[in-house]
Amino acid sequence: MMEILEGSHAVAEAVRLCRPQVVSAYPITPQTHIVEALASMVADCRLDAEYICVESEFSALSSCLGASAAGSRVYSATTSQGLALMFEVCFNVAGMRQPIVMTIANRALGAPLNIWNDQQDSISLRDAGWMQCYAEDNQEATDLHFITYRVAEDHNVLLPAMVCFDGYTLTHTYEPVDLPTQEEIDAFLPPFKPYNTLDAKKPMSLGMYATPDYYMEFRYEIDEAMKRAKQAFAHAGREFAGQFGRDYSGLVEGYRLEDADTAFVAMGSLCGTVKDAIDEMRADGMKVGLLKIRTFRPFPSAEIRKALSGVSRVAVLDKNVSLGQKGAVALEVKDAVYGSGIDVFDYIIALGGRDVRKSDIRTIAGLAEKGIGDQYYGLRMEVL
Amino acid sequence: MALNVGCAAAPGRARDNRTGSWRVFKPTFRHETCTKCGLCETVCPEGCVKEREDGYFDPDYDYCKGCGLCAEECPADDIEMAQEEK
Amino acid sequence: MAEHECELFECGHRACGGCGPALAARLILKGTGENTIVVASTGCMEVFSTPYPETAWGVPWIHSLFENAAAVASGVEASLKKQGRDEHVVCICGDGATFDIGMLCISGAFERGHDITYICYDNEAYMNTGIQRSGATPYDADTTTSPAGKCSTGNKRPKKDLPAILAAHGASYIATASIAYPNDVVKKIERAVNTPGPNYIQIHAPCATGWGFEGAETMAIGRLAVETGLWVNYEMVNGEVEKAKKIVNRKPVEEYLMVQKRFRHLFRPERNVEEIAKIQAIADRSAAKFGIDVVLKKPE
Amino acid sequence: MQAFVRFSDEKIRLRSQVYEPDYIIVQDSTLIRDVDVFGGMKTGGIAIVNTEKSLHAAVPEGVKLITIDATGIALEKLGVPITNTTLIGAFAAATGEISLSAVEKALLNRFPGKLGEKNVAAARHSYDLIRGEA
Repeated sequence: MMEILEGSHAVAEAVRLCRPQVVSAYPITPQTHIVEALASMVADCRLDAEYICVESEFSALSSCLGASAAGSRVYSATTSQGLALMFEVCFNVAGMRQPIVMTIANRALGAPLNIWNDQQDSISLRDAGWMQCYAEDNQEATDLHFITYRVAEDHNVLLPAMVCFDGYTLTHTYEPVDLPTQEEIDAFLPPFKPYNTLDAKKPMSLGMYATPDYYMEFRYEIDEAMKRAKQAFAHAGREFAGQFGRDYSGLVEGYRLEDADTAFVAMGSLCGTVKDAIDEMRADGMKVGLLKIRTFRPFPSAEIRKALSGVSRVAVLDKNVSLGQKGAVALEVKDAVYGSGIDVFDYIIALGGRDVRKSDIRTIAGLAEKGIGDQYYGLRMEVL
Repeated sequence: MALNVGCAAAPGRARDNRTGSWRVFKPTFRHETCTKCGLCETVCPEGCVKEREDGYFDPDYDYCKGCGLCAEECPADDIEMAQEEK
Repeated sequence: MAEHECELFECGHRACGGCGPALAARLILKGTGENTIVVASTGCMEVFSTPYPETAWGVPWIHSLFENAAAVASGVEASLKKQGRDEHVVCICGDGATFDIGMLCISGAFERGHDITYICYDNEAYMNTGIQRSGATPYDADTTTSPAGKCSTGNKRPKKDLPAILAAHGASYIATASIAYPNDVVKKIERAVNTPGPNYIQIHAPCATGWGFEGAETMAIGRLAVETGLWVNYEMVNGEVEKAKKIVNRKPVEEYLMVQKRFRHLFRPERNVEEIAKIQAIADRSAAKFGIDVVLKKPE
Repeated sequence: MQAFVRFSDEKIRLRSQVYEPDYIIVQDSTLIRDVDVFGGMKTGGIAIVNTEKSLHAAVPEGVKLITIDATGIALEKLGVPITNTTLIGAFAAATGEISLSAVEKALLNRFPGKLGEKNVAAARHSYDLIRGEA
């Protein structure tokens, strides 16, 4: 049913439809509306789950780990500092192969303290062993929860997943969202079947330690599972498209890339603005297009190389920066197209909620054409 | 899969590690003054002291580390520690 | 139950000979029985009992991190509740994980009232990393981070009163125990797992390696701690001390201190009368607080 | 505090702030002194300002200025000086972009029960007031 909902509430409804049995989260701006909505659903018996009102994000994810290991489908949500506080648990959840789904309402990391959007928080956790997908709008943010639960719980994958959507830009924006019915989601997402679980009838030790004789092999196994997640994503996306008509089977998605000279690469809500800018530039005869990366982990290198094969240059819009280097997305895109002769220019953009307009995208296209890149875009030189 | 997903394992394999090889001093349960009180079984950190059918106790030398706690605690002074001959 | 006594915590673990915590693990599982899920913190016990793939645990066991056992247990308990399952959820953690780094998670779990039993095996320092002081290290103990030296008599602060902190959280059952009194440990564990809500047991578990004595002396050292009043075995129900183990003719603390390397500096090069008196005062205060003294008249 | 709304029958992809608004609603007229609230407005635009006094603000050429005592109406109809729903009624009347019935439906959806009815009354009152003046 099509409804006009705040992004956070749309995500909360999606989570409800996934029937998590344990929800554990800690409030933090701009994620709070999601967990408030879930808490009130539990209070109103609209969601049959245990809601653990924890004392920190660290305990939120720790208790999710315990609940998942004991055999429940679990959910959490956080952002920014909260995600940073979970850092240690994030690695642990992935290493213990618990298929937890967690929403990230992307927000900048301090200092300086800033509650607005960029993607530094989740990007900083890129090596933790979590799948990461980025939503362009609230429909996608909603749908990706159904898909990631399926992929995460697939016994060929068994990895946790972050569904990332931009703080405020999406979390606090009301827009139409088509919400599936419970019957439809029950048909798409089967009940959780744990792999190794805590059960007195069948005792197992989970989370043992591994000596140098075993550790590397375990990390290799996680890496392989992450690679298998690519097919699982594509497969679940195709089935979802068959059932609901919205297609997320591509780990990347091209927009007007045919015959494009300059391709933008972006993740998340910025893609919408870029698409509008591209339409205007195309009307002016400029050959520009967009490659949207939906899953940053697993990273779709081959898909990116293929999608960008015809372009002369790539302008990556990074809402993050690996300080002392470049933006993380640009570095990985460079790796993906290495040897192709395509120029990859990086633009650090929109940190801490700095607004991006269509005219900015046009300016960046111009810079890329002149070969000017690998820089911050939109710095206020007057305050430096 | 050869490796168990998530570094998990079923019980039983700890016994693969025969800690008896650590032993320097070996306890001998003499069964002379023994009152079959079972304290040796209770206090063994290895859990390797077992009751026999006749009610006396014996250590499992595959696992006994030779700490001597049983000998020290034995109220009947019936357990003797002596350097292991290897 | 007898046939499971060895099976639940197996031979073949890698603890030092005469290990107090290893004995504690055996006693704990005797108390909980097999219908139990253990949540462990990082620490000595975790490391000596679970090198992949050799687990010593015959009950379901999970380890996540150093400081989050209480939070993981909260999740396990919530999940069991949702599924209508009845296993006991028991945390087994060292004093570093409990007194120091895990306090946030413990406070949260106790305040939320999860039905878990949290057991701290207290060997009074970080043994796994090589004997560094924790909030459970006693006054004047020599550890690698509270070394005795020319200008130091060892650890500068007395042991944190964790039972009181958790009593303030509203825990319905709290007990202290010592591996030197094995039946008492088992009884208290049984009572804790059968008492609803978050409960806490702190087990004194002497560490031969960390404290500096022979492994054969583990029980004897544990007994001396109790007999000198430096460790008191008591139970608290709803915040009130219900029962404390009485001590007949309490021994001077020196008898406990002088047999451990961690207190050797109090006796060499000469007896440090002043510091020993301070430790005696700690024992005396504790004895008075819990009313444990029974003085029998010596025959004339 | 600024908030932006875009509405269209087509899918809206643009996520930037609105720099050239067709319409602007000013909830607190004291802002006009310090902030260029009418910046970016063009001919044909409408500015709706909440004020109980008559206002002589310098709006850009071709921009129509409408004032309404939304605080007074909100106090009367809702009992609290929260003016959002009152100003939506005024917006519907002044611009004709959305119908009063759509506003009423949305308000009843957002605030079920008695509160919804009070808000509908506030929106309808301002709607009628602006329509009467138009």
